[in-house]
Amino acid sequence: MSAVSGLLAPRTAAIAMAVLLLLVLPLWVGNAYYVNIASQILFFAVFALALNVLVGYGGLTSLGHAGLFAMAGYTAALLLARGHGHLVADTAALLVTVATAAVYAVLSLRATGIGFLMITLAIGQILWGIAYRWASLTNGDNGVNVSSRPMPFGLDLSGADGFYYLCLVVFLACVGSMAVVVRSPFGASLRGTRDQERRMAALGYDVWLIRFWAFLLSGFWSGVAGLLFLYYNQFISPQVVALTTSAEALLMVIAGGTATLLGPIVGAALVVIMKNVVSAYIVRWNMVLGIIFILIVSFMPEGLVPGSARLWAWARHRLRHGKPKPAAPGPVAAPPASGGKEGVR
Amino acid sequence: MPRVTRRAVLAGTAAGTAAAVIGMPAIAQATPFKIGLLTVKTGPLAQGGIQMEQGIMTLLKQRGSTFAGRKVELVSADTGGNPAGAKTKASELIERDNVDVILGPLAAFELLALNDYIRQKGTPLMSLAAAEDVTQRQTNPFIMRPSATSAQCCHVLGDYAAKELKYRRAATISEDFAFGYEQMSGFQRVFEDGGGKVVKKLWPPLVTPDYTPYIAQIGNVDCVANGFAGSNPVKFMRAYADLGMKRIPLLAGWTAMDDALLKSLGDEAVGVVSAAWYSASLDSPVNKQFVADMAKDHNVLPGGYSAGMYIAGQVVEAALQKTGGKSDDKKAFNEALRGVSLQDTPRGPVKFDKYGNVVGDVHIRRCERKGGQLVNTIVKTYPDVSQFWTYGDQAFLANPVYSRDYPPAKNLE
Amino acid sequence: MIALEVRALKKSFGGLYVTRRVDLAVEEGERRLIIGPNGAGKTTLFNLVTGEITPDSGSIALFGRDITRKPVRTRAHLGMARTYQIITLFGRDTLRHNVMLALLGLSPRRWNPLIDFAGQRDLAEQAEAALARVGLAHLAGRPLAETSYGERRRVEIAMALAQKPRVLLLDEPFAGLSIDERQDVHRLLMAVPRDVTMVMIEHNMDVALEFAERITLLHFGEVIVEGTRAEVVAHPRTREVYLGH
Amino acid sequence: MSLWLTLAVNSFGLGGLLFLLSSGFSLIFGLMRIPNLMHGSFFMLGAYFGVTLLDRGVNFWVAAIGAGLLTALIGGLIERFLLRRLEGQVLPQVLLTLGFAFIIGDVCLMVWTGDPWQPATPAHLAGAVQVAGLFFPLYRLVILAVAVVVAIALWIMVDWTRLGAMIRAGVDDPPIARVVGIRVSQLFTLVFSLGAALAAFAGVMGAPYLSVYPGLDFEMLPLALIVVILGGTGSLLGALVGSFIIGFLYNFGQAMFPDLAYVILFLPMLLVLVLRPQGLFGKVVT
Repeated sequence: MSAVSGLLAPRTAAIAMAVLLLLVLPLWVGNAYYVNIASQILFFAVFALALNVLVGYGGLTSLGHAGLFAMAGYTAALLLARGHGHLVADTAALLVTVATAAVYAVLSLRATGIGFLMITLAIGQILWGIAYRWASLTNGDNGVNVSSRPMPFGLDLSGADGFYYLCLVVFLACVGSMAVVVRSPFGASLRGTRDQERRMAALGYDVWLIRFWAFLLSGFWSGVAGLLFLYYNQFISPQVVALTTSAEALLMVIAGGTATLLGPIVGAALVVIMKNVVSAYIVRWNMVLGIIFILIVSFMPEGLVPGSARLWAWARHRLRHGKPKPAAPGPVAAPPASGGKEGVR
Repeated sequence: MPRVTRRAVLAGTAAGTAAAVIGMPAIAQATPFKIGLLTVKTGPLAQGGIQMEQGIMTLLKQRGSTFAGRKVELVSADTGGNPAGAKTKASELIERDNVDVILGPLAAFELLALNDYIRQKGTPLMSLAAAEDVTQRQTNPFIMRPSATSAQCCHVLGDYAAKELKYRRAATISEDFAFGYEQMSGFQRVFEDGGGKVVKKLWPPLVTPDYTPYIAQIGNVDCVANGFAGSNPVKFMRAYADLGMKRIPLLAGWTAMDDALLKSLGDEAVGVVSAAWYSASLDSPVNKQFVADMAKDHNVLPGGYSAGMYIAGQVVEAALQKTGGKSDDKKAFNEALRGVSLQDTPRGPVKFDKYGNVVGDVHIRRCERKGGQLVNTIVKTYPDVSQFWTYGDQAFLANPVYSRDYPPAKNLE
Repeated sequence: MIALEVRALKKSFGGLYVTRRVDLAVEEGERRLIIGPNGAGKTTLFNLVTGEITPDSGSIALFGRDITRKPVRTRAHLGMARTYQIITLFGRDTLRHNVMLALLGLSPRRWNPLIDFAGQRDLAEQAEAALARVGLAHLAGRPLAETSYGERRRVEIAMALAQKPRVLLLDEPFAGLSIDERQDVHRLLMAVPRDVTMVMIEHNMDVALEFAERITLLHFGEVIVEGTRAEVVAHPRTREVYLGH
Repeated sequence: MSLWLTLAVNSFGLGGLLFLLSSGFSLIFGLMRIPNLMHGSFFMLGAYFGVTLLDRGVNFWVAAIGAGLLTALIGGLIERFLLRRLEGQVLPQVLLTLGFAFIIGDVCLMVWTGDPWQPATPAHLAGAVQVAGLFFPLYRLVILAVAVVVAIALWIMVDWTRLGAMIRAGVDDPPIARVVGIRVSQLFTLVFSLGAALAAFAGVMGAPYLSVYPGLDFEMLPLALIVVILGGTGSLLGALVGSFIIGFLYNFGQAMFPDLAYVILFLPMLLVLVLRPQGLFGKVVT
């Protein structure tokens, strides 16, 4: 089909444009405040993409991911506070987070659906309880301060721009790796376990192990996002582990559109902008955010990104109503065979 | 030129919103003096945060939004009561709105999260939050505190309990975080220096639906000192009374018996003795005016949260008077702020030590019911109390910061 | 050699026996039909054989190898494939993708997170060949959701055949098909080479009679009659429990 | 010794309140399989309605029931017009209920401000019972008694009425319930409203000792979750036993192992989920 190659070119161009825009963003906005907001969007997007591995591609709705996000932050912060270097602290943080993700997986993969959601929630709450109450270990509500950001290869990250570029590099690495994994045989297997768990087993797949690896992948990127969060704020406290953080991340994924790459990014941008920018103008921003969620559920239950794509396709069809169009307006052609909603957009 | 337009539009919107918030006509003057208020308007800590905003708005209204002949603009930012939010909002105020001074934040953990950032940016900040070390061992040249350190009132409370009330055995109970530790440690140190013994220290978490498991552990003591904050005192005192504990007198830090809480309290609060740096019942013209305006504009009895921001505003005003309304020279303006000494504030005379913390009166109050209303009646005033109490800064700072483990509680049973 | 051997298989749910005692021996290359009225335990027997449920007692062997406790996926790797009575395919994906998934399930490549799945030429070619076998080559790029029921039935079979199974279990492959479609599927199954042993469940005896050499009649979880086509049809018990109504 | 006794009695009081909160959650979760993340919001909203009515001089019980009815109306409307359309879709349900939790929290802050509200304990229920030199607040025992009464009423409703039979059928096997002609959609609205009403009633009952303040919603939600998971979804007996278990764990955990109090609170939930997913008293759903 020539339409496919015809569509691929604009997509490549769009991706290139987006990356270029992100690269020059600090020069464009100039103001450190907005650069910082952009950094936040980027690392929350990494977090949302990590969660999306399970929610979107695995069909496993976790409501305990704040535990993984914060596990990385706390491990690094506590090690730094005990005088270890950044490299040691960050490496250990990621290892501990992946190990924690393995524990999460072993406990929670006994169930799917709401059962899975509840188990992850319970583990998340236990970790919150430790961060909150085990004050001799975690410093409780006072939180842990980190006095400096790392300087990899002598690069200065203390300023808004420097840190933004760190976030951008990590973000692009995350999106890139997600795009590769999603289109890989492993990604196809994971989506298969989401759609037809029994059938996948009958076809020879080890459903549990596929989900387990997916959990580790999700845990790893959650940990990376948690580290960026820690270095951005140079501070971590139990609020980060709270149920609301898990819920917010889940909202980012669902609102943007699960099982898409762009969805969680859009969702992260929506929530961060509401929380930080809109709150400066609208005191009742919590209510506005709630209303937005309800509108999304009512009019675009599949999320903003797939929903907009559907509306766009529908509108285009209406405009050229002379031409007959296939029944399913659906998302614009995805690469052959990876098909359907999960295509890389 | 998209960049310029965009920023101009945003700045304009911000100014418009801020003006709308404080109910002022839009300000046309070229460079108004900008005050950024770091407060909490949503979430569990919103109560104190809203009072903070009311306090500074009352001052601005009294002054017609003009300090030392210069227009003043208030930009209010909601941190949501968490450290990450405080950091982002401080950056919004400093880097987007270019405020000249920040008032706030509310909570100690917010201030701790901001300390390094403020040091780096050099924008003066007048804190309400009490994290002690910010004006002690980790002194920050840009942070001042016109309210009080955590222990500043509790030192006084310990002294009063030991010397005037002659209590010998005390239990302490407060939230399990820095503000609680610092208050109770201050109480313990002075109380034990005065011959008393703290025999039990209890630390319920910040969020505690039911205090009974803690209150039940109190045991045989002469008095119970508490340092609760936010809405927790209301819950705690009711549970305390319900459990038949009123036979043991209750002592309170300033947040635990703040005047603004009185309307939420009932008979369980009668008789509670508290130490506070501000009291709505203080008999001075400036305070009477403040209380009257707060009642008129916001229909509330002000407590420390409102008064703290009102006084912080007065300090800013005094500094502007010294510099002739100029704030371009950040360093000079900061110097001027730190040198301020005021006689007429709602709390009484105010001056600052070299660490940026206030030296001022602390009042001992007893809660009574007068004409159906609860009132904190002042029974004794300790003048010019420093954050170091009577220990002297050198000796005081040689010790570690107050914490759950310091000073060690040697008399626990 | 016996391809599939089931011995004294027993399974109950909450005290109710679904499979009371089943013995079955299917020779290599054989075409076996298992019939029985609704609730006879046919699908449960399949689920026990494929491992989706574990038996209370009894044993299952595949080419002489005991697989009673082996997980479902291992049985697939040992050469067992099945189709489902209720279609369980990947609706959002193309037919090619569906069949490629079946191929991938037996390939070590399934763990690879780095290569492009759609770009696996050999898998795609094999998938298209399998689709061609069931007459669907022209629809390889169409999303499954946009195909007809009869086409999906054939995709089921294509997926099973693509795995090159030694034992193929067919769960009512004719269910819901029109007469023409039935004949298509029938022809398709008859063309499967003899190195594949096939066991088919069918509720409706007439449809599949000519498919099988031997027939097993299942009733209330027990084997009532077993024998050649003629033997079973002629047996009085068959008429009694099955053909009678 | 006295400490343990006080804690034990208090555990029952807290357990009673938790039962009032979570019985509705359990019914909703069991019947409709909706993770109702606004259940804590119903509790808080009901409490605010209650204190407002009490402030106007309304009788305590009238206020509690009135708050329940008002909240039931709100819950019923949400179910009827929004949740209904999302049957079986966990993600949109999460998004919707969380969205409403945000909205309700913010509306409460706007209407009732951030000040804590703590209504006086009703005069005839105030005071303390003195046993062996120990004081027990009478009100905690009243909550326990009310919880027992509500439990019995719910039990009668579920086990002895036609409505209850329909609910049981719906909990055990929703498709079958539909087949036998139960008008599941009306039943859902009814049960959702009932759940909201119970939560709101619990909010008013809890107000004199918990007080009402912003953030109460997300303090109560996890507690309701643990109770229901522990006891088993859709099981009233489970909710009752779960409530008392959590009441005890909370009290003794806070007093004896303050550092691990929350681990002690949540660990049983995790263990149950992993080892006995249907809960202590839940039925296995096949």
